[in-house]
Order: sequence, then structure tokens, then C-alpha cells
Amino acid sequence: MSLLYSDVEEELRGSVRRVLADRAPWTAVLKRTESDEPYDQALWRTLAADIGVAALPVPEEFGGAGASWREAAVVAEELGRAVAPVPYLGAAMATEALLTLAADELLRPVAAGQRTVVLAVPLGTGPTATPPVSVRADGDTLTGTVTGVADALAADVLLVFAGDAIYAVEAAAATRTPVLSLDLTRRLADVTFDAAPARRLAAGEPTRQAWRAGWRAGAVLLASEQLGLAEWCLTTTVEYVKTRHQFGRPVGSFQALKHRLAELWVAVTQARAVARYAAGCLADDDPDTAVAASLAQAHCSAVAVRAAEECVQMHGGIAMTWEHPAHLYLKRAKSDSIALGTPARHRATLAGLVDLPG
Amino acid sequence: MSLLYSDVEEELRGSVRRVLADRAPWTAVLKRTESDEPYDQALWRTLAADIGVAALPVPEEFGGAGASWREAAVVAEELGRAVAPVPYLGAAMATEALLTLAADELLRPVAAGQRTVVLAVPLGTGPTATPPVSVRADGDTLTGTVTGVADALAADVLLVFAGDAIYAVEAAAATRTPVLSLDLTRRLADVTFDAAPARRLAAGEPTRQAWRAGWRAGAVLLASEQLGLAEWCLTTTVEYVKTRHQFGRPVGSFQALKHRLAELWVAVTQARAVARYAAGCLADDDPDTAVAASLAQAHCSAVAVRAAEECVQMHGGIAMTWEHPAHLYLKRAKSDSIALGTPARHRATLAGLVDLPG
Amino acid sequence: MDATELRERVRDFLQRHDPATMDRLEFLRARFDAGLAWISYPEGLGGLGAPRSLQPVVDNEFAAAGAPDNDPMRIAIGLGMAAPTILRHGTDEQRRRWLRPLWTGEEVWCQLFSEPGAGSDLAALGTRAARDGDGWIVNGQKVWTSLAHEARWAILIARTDPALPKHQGITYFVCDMTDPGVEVRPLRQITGEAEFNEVFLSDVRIPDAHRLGEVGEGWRVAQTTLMNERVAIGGGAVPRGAGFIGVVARAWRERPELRTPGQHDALMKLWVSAEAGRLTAQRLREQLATGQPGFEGSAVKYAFARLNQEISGFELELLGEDGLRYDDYTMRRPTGVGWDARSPGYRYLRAKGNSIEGGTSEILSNIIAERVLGLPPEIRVDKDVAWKDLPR
Amino acid sequence: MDATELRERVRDFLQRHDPATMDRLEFLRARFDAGLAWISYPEGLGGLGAPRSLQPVVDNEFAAAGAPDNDPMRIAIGLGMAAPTILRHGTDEQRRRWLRPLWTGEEVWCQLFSEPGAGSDLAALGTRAARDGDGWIVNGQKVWTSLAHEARWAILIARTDPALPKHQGITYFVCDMTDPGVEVRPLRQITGEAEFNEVFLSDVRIPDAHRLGEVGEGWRVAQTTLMNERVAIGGGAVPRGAGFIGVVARAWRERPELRTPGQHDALMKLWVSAEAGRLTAQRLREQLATGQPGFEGSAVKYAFARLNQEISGFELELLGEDGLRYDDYTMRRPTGVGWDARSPGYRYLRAKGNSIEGGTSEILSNIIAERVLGLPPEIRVDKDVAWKDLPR
Repeated sequence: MSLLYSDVEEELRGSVRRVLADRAPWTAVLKRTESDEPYDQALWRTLAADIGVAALPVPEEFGGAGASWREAAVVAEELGRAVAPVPYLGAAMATEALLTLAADELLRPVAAGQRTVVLAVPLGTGPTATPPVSVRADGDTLTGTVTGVADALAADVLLVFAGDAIYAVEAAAATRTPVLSLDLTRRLADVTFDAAPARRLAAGEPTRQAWRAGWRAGAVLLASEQLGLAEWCLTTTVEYVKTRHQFGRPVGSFQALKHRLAELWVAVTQARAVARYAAGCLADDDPDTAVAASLAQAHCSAVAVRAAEECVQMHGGIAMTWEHPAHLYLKRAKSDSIALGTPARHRATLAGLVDLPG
Repeated sequence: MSLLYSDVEEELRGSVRRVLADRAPWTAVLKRTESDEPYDQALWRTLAADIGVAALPVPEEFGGAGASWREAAVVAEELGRAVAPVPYLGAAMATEALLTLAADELLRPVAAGQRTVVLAVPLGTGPTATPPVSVRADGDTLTGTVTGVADALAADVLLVFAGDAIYAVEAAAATRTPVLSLDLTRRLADVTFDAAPARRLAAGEPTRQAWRAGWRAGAVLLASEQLGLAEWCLTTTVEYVKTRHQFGRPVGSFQALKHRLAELWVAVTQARAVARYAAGCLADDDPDTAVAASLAQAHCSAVAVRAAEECVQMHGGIAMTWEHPAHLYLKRAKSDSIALGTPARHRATLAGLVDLPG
Repeated sequence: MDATELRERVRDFLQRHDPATMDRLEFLRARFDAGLAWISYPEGLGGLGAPRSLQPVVDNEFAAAGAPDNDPMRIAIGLGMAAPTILRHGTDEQRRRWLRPLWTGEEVWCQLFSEPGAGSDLAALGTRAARDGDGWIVNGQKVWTSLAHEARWAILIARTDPALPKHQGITYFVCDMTDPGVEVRPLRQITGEAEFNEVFLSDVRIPDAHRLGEVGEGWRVAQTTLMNERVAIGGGAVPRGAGFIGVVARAWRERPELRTPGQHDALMKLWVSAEAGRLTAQRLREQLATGQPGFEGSAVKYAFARLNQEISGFELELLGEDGLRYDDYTMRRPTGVGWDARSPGYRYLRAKGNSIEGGTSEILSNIIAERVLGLPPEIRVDKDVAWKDLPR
Repeated sequence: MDATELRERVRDFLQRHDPATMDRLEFLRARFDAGLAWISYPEGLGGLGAPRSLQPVVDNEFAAAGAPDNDPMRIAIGLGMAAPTILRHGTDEQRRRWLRPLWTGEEVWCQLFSEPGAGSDLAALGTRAARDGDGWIVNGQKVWTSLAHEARWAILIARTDPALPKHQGITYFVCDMTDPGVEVRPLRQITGEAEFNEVFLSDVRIPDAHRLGEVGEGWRVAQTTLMNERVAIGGGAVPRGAGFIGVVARAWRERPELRTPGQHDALMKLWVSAEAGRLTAQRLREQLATGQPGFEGSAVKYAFARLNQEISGFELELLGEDGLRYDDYTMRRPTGVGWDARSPGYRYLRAKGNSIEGGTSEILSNIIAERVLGLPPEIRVDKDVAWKDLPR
């Protein structure tokens, strides 16, 4: 398995980055955080359908592009770099869950970028063998609430765990109450079902498999998102300290800052290797994927937070203001470190996987 | 309780420091580490008897000076600053144990600096309610081995826990096998008793009290020793980087080093407050002493190690050589961080004391 | 003047001025005029020339009698920074004009020092004050100004000679905040609220009589202001377990379901750091009380900033899903609600400012390295260059 | 020249030279003469001008045949540093004289670069080489010299003109270590043993024919040597759980009585760091293999040093009482026993050197900051000053 980027991946990155630069500069992202439309659905359609990012991990037999999660992870890097308000994470988790279920009729519109299916689980859910269940099924309807679901506000269809089964529910059949999220660029919602019509996709072990696969894809992509975010913070800070003068010198000429930035670069370099390894494992369905996913989360979460925190500190007062992009990254980084399990949680999981019992 | 040094304490510090500068410069300390006499008994007599440091914590009724552990802690700072090869730690632990037992006939020669009594427990013993016991009593004799005892090689009398009692044994009646210690300035010994004649001092709860008190005095003094050691490392490093030139500049003019030294100074400043608080609590028999002792150990252990490690790194290659004092401090600091419990162990103890259960 | 005599004076004053019946402002004015406001100030300016250390004696007497105070938090900048500067560098007339209403709180003061281009390097400021007859015309932009929207007066430093090296061409003024050229805009922070303001100065006219100190001496005058700021940041006495650590300890105790073994040691590390920081602040206060120099103040602020950031970061991860939520991002002026009443996310975001405001941690590190440890100063390229020729 | 052809050549060579019966040295000399030593070197100098990437093909063939090797660890400095420099900057005669016995191991080489006063600032070196007829007289002291006590030759940089700025007055020589003016003293380390030496040079005579490159060009020539050192420090492929982390993980697994909850998370943090470092090194090797520039090498070394220090420090605390003991402080020459066979204390002490040797972590940070991130260089006060006038 190569840990480098292929030429195809670099081309894909270029396409995504151009669209984001054009349609989601940080000023637009900031403005959207206070609007009634926290997700940019038009941008998402462009990415999903026109550029085809939704199709990447889907085999051709389901209408997909027959690429893999490796390419998808590059998209996640770019979305992280732009803290873009699109429902990619929730959709990717649902896509992988649907793939394990071979749910052809849902996968096809997903791959085409026509419909957005989102996995309705609390964003804070860490690695578990069984899905978190807070909804009960009653025949063909669901009742109950799932709290803190990412991307639910942008979904057409929700995948919901109830009992020991997994269901598809039209998003319009649920009540989605927006949550005031720490990270305003990835809004959470509490999703309530009140005898909502639902279609059962599977039950028993396939359900658990769908959960584990969906969670794992989310964790791996999240690590790449964190990598992209950390890279933005590092690059932006380096550029800033080259131009910001104090005491008649660029502040980037002060060695204490130089060494901290060098250390951050080392950490980001490691994050890149780790995130690439996780993406490669996921793409290859490698037996090491569980280790790679938790390793990537444990490492990249911390790096992204540190990069965002250093970004704020090295920008000084200006980064403490609302009208500067740093806080968008700080809030996303901190939320990402909790999403799909905190680093401490991932380390505990790793301990079990590599035979280092507590 | 004041956290400052009194004039009397500063005078005492001056006396001890002068003796150590004269009799235990680092070159002499280094030379002794490879000699057959790892402890400097003559120096110890001067300190204990002539300057009277052995008498400090002993009340006048037992022939002592009627000062307190506050003053004794200042002595520990200076001994740490000089990594002096004298059996102060083991002797101090024994003194406090004897004080709880009101063992008049042993305390008087101790206070006079005529005899050295040492608590025979493994140096690595952390905070426990009951003493570590690896020796059995058979009437008036003891049989068994205590491993890794600090200062036993310099003792006249050993205090030994056996069964639920505490005994005094003439050191000559035990076999003391020197251990190759990581820290050659505080040599450990495995002490074996083979039906060694012993005098029982107490049994039952007073034994446990003697243990807890002895351990606690050791932990508090060790924190002050760590403070003195850290101060030496900081001061020595600061002086070195002012004079060492590279690239045509003193290396101390490079901001990355300046900031690390500033951070170390902050840590040492905190260590001073924490160590002084612990000494004050011990002197006043304050109910907070258990918290203060573990707090001091948890904090000062880490600061001393960091100070010694930064000392090595900022000196560069020269500090990696045997003929430079840095390694004496590095080894003492690391051993001290294990002695009487690691920082992790102390944090676990604190958690119980301040109602933050794991 | 000793404590007994002071107590006597206060009681005597209180016999003649009943706080229960007297108008609050009249009471405060009378207290000022009796020299019982800030007793270390000279007679006639609210004081008695008494030792500053005896101030608590007076304050406690007034408090015990239920007397109104001058709401010191609201006028903190006036009391802590403007007043000592006016006292030291002002003319008699300036002192008489400004100190009384400052102390009584009738006139709120703010500080126009920092600029977008001059943060850590305050002396690089670019706000211009140009001579105009018997006054000055001021143009520029200031930032991070607390209380600007309530203030009647501001202490202001501005550049009066750009051809001199940066420290030399600065002059210190008192600026009338009601001047039509003064525009105050709230500065929204990443927490959503606006504690501070931006202040835009457009052809603001300041009479020369409102200059403090000589022309070109503004940097030296500002040192008085800044020294008093640093003293104020020492941090008061707090009990064990107060502050951020108390909040997270409470969460830990009350919500056992959140606990994990790995986070336990992390919590205890923070607890140890918090307690070490608390004892260090306590020792610093003892040192200051005995008149020993207290560079430890820098250590306290430096450690305080990092600790708050670490604890609040830990708190969010401990809370997990709850940590993903925020309480209120609406733009508003803080209303005295403390950080402990806000959400963990607020604490996390607000604490980021602790290592920037009032001297960045980097500047504190320089101060410690150079003034405490005596390490060589940074190589300065800006000392002898005309301000206008500095790169920026 | 492709792999198949190379294999053919080796097999042909082996048919004519039976390693089982032939004298080892004769065999190695013949291999060199057949151009099968370092195949990327020119013909006549042990190579075939073939791509370096094919070297493993040749080595594997010889290994499979049970052929003797040239004990590359013992002659690492010759192979890795002296040889590329001689090849690039030497005369034809120098190459012919030195490369063959260097490769066969008949002559061991060492490196006389570092000095007590010139560590990170290597170009500040003060060892003097003064013209004396058709040769040079060298005086000075070198330090941190591995293999000096076994070496026949040394690569040496010395100052030939103290009146020039420091980078300009240096010349590069090959020094005969058997010269009576060369004194080698073991340099004992904090671990007790002596991996390195101090070398004292007293009126050592070097013929001008042993100069590499022009007079005053020594710094430029030394870059070839140093670049090859940095490439060597990249770190080879290792399986997960190798290195320091493997040792401590084994202790954790085998001694459950040592485990505490707090240390468990610390262990897992180290495990994550170790694995991240391992994957980063793996990615770096991939980059180098595709010819992409690999500044990540600095990241790998920087992280490797810190990780080793953290793990070994943790290991000692984990072991508790056992961590207070050491294995052997006697002064001796290391005998190829690796760190994994030594005590935890040895690992702790030895790892302290990882952030100093081969470029300190501070120098690596500068390199990353300036060359990778493009941040402004340190202000240099020594660039244009005569070496003799530099403060030291």
C-alpha cells in the first residue's frame, strides 16, 4: 500500500479545491453560520453530482465511479481545509453502511449525487461493536429521538438504528431540531421520530456490520478532514507571521515561533502519513483498518486542535475576533476531536486491538 | 503559614552551602561515585553534628535543636543542589519515625549527629497505609531481605519493619550488598538479615504511624531536594548559554532557548511554592500534610527531571560526557522521580484525598 | 498615620455622613473630600498621604457600615491606570479636574493604547496627533478598548513626530470621548459577545491643556500606566479548587458516567497544576506584601493562561457529546455574567484570549528570560530607525 | 544495465570465485575489481556506473551465495561519508589510492569534523592547518570521533586562513591516523562506556597531495560529506512495535503487576506516537524512492529523538524500584551490543544523545522553519566577520 498521493488523487484535489475557493471562501462560510441555511446545498450538489465525489467509493455495479475511500479521503482533506458547510461526513458514513447492505436502490441516487442519505447517530459516538440505539420500532414506524446528529439538517433520507435493525426514513418524516453547535460549520440536530414511516433494510448481524463499517469510514475520513484543517492552519499561520511585523521584524523571524511552527510541521507530516495509511486500509478492506482508524483519530484529532490553537495564538488578538477565519477552524478542530470518539477513547480502543490491556 | 524563607533559614542555607562548596564540589562527588566509599561520612558528620542539621527537627526534650522540618527542608534544597553523597534522606525518614515513637535513647545520639539511623525500606516505596514488610521476626532476631534501601550503606542503625512491629538493628549485624544504582550519588543496598539481633520499638498502630510519618517526612524533604536540584540545573544552564557562543552569538540569545528557559523558570517558581507549602504543613503537623506531600512529589519530581533534561540538551554534547556534572543531576533527578512513589502514583493518591475518584 | 487613627477618622466621618440616608454620589464626593478615598493619594486629592497598605482598613470600615462603594469594577481602568498616571504626570489643574469624578465614578475612563498594527510592539503605534494652534488633531484607529462605549475620557498615546525613532515621537493625551470625531464600534469576539471596542479617531481635537507630560515623552508616561496594569494582573487569593479546575472537578464528581481511567490521570495532572499555580500566587502575594520584587507575577499570569486553556480543553473532551454544544453565540455586550455561568465551550473559547491579552505569553517569556534570567536581549533592528521608515 | 544483467554478472563472478574456498579479503578485492562492489560508482573504482537503486539486487545475490561482506557497520563512515566525498572531489590518483581498501575494509576511516568549540556551528572550527613547504602542519582538537581508535585514515576539515570569514578559510584534508602527532583518547559518556573519541592533533604533517578540493574550498567539499550523513539517518523499515516501544510494550504485557490506569493512557500515547513516527518514516522512504525531495527526513529524526527519550523515561517510571538500578557503568568500548540488550537506565541515558548527535533538534527545527516553511533566517552576526575576530 502506498502512502503517497497518486496523480489521479492530486487532480481530484485540484478540482475540489477550485470549486471550494470559488464557492466557499471563508467569508461566505462565516456568513452562512448565522443564516437560516447552515448547509450549502447548492455547493453540495456541485461536489456530489458534478464533480462526482459521492460516487467515488461506490462500485460501478451500484452506479458508482468505482474509485475508493482513498480518493474520498482526499476530498475530505479539501473540505477540512475549507471548513466547508456540506454534509459529507454523515453522507459518507451512510454510503459505507449502505455498501455493506448492498442497498442498491438507495445507493444509486446517492452515487449520482441526487439524494443525500445520512447516518442518524449522535456525532459524539465512539467506536463500539453495536450501534447506539435510542429509537424503537413499531411495525413499519419509528418513535424516539436521536440527539446531536451531524448533517441531518441536510439529509433527504436518514438511516436509523432501532431495535436490532437499521431503517431508512424520509428526512421529511422526522422532526429535525437544530442544535446550537460549538462548530457552526457542521450543525447538529436532534432528530425526533413520532411514528415515522420507515423501511427496514436489515436486522441482526448485518445491522451491526453496517454500523461498524459506517463508523469506521467516518473515522477515517474525519482524520483526513483534520489533516486538511491542520494544513490550512499551519499554512495560514506561516504566511501571516512572514508578513506581520512587530519590533521592526516579521514576527516569523522570532526563533521561538519558528521552532513551534517547525514542531507543528512535524506533527502535520506525521498526521499525513497516519491519515493516508488509514485511508489505504479502508480502501483495501485491510484487516488492520480498525487499528488504522483509531490510530488516525487519536493522532490527527490532537494535531488539528493544536494547529488551530497555535493559529489563534500566533495571530494574536485579531484571531480572537469574529471577523477572522481562525475561530471557524478552532471550533471545527475541537468538535472534530470529540466527534466519533475522543482521542482518549481511541487510545483505549487501540489498547484492546494491539494487546496492551489496561 | 508563610511560604517565604525566614532569615534564620537563609542563614542556615548559607552555612550548609559553604560547607558543601568546600567539601563536595561536583568533581569530588563524581570521583566518589567510583570509589569504595560512596558516602562521604566525614562530610555527613560535619553537617549533622557541627552544623547540627540532624538536630533541627528534634525537640529539645530529646536533645534536639527544637527547630522544625521547615528548616530541615532548606538543608534538603542545598543537598539537592550539590547532589551531595550524604545519607540525609534515609536518616530524616528514620528521625521522624523515631519521633512518633518518642524513642528517646535512639533520638539523642541522632540529634547529636553521633549515630546515623536509617529507615530500611525500598526507596521506591510509594504512599501506603502500612509499611512494606519483607522480613520476619523470630523472637529477638530478624530474618529476610529488604531490597533497594537508600543510605543503608552509611547507617549505624537500621529501623526495620517485620510482622506488625518496628525494630532497631545494628547495621553491622546485617549484610548490606551494594546495588549498582542508576544514581551513583545515592547508593542503594540490598539488606539481608540472618537471625540478626533486633530490638522491638513498637508494634501495631504505632508502627504504622511511624511508617506513615517517616514516609511523609521523606516525601516532603525529597521535594525540597528536587527543588534545589532543579535550581542548580536552571542556574547552571543559564550561565552556560550566556557564555557559550555559536554562530558568533551567545546561544542564550536564541529565542527558542530563552523561551524554554523562561518556561523552566516558571516551573521552578511553582516548585518552590509547592515545596515550601509541604515543608510548612509537615512542620505544623497540618491536616493537609498528606495532600501537600503528594502534591509536592507529583509536581517537583517532574520539574526536577525536566530541569535536568533541559540542562543536558542545552549544554549539548559536553553534557553527554562523564567528566561533566550534568549526568550526576540527570541520574539523581530521574531516580528521585521514582523514589517514594512516581508522580503517577502520587496523583492517584491525591485523587483519593481530594475526592476525585477514578 | 496608623490603622487606629484611620479607623477613628472613618468613624468620625460616618457620624457626620449617614450612608443610609445620604445620596450615594454626595456620600462618595464627601468621602473623597475627607481624604478617605484612596488614602495614599495626597491631601486635597482624595487621600491623606498615608501608606497604601492601610487602604483595606478604611475600605473594611466603610463596608462594615454599609456605605456605598464606587463600583470599582466599572471604573477599573480609571482607578488602576488613568489615576496613577494623572497623579504622577499631570499638572495640579489636571489632577483637580479629573481625579475626583474619576474616583466617584461620575466619569468613566478608558484606554486608547493598542492598535491593529501595534499589539505586542505597542511603541510602533501609528495614530497621529498633529499640532493645530493651541491644540492637536488626532487621526487613527485603536482597538481592544474596554468601556469605550461608556467612557467620558480616555488616556491616549499618539505619534507626534514620525521622523524620530518609535519610542521618542510619542505623546500622551487625555481624549474627550464625546468629541464628534470619536466613533466607538463593538468588537465581536469568537465567543459571540463583544467585551471590547474598536475606536476610530477622525480629526479629533484635543486641547494642549489635555496633554500629560511633555511632547515626545509619551512612552515614558505610558510606563506608569502599564506598570500599574501589570500589578493589577497578579491575581487575588482563591481557595483550593476554585476557578476552572473547580468546574471540571464538579462535573467529574457529579457525572460518574463520564469518567474513564485515562482521563482520570489527565484530570489529576490538571489538578496538580492548578494547585501549584494557586500556591505560587499565594507566595507572590506574600512577597509583594514584604516589599520583595515580584517577577513571579509574570510566572503567575503565564501559568494561569495555559492552565485555563488546558482545563477548558479537557472539559470539552470529558463532556463528549455535550461538549459539541454551545450556549449563546448572539452578539451582545457581556453583562457581568462570569465564565462559570457560561457553557464549557465559552470557557474554552474565551480562555484562548488569556495568553494574548495583557501581554502575550511570548512577551512574558521574553521578560522572564531577559529581566529575570539575564539572558541576552533580542537583536533589535528598530531602535534607531525613524518610525516612518520601519518595515510594517 | 538492468537487474537481469546484473544477476548474470554476479553469477558469472561467483562461478569464477568460490566464496567457500577463497580468502575473504581476496574475494572482496576481486569483487571490487569486477565492478560489483558499489555498482553506481564508475568502472575501475568498484562499480559499473549502474543505477544505485539496483544495488540490492547485487547484494542479495552475494548474500544468497554465502559470500563474505565487507562488514559495513565497521566501515560505515568510510562507506557513507568519506567515499562519496573522495569520489566527487578527489583526484584520479586519490580515488585509486583510497577507494579500494576503503570498500574492502582493509582501511578503516573516521571523521575529524566536530570540535569542542564548534558543534552546531561546525564552520566555526579552530583546528589550524598551516602551510609548510609541500605540506601542511595541523594543530587542534577534534571530538565525537567514532572509530578513531581503529582508523587508518580520517577526513579532516581545518582552518587554513583565519583572516577570512569562517566559511571561507576552511580546507578539506585526508589525515593519516598513524602520524605520531595524532593522539586518540576515548571519550567516556554518561552511560559509562565510550563510543566516541577525542582526537588531539599536534604538529601532524599532511602532504598537500592529501588535500581534497582547493584550498579554502573545504566547507563546500564538506557539504558532500554532510549531505550523505543526513541521508543515512533516515531510518530503515521496521515492523510495528519494534524499537523502544516494543521493549516497554513487552514489559507491560509480561508484568501485569506494574500496570496502573494512569500509566495505561501514557503508554498508549507513546504507542500512537511510535506508530505515527513509523508510518512517517515509511512514507518518507516511498518519497525518496520516487525521487521526491524528502525534508521529512528532518521530521523523522526530530520525532525519533523525542520519542526515544519519552519512552525510555516512561519505562523507568513504569518499572519503579527496578528502574532505580543500572547494569554496568564500567568504562569500556561498546562491543556491538544493542540498546535492547542493555538496562532501561542505559536506554534512558543513551537516548539523551539522540537529540544532540547528527544535528541537534534545535538545528533541525531551524532547518525545517527556514528551508521547508520559508520563515526568515536567524539574524546572522558572523557572516562577514573574519574568523579570528568572532566572539567565542
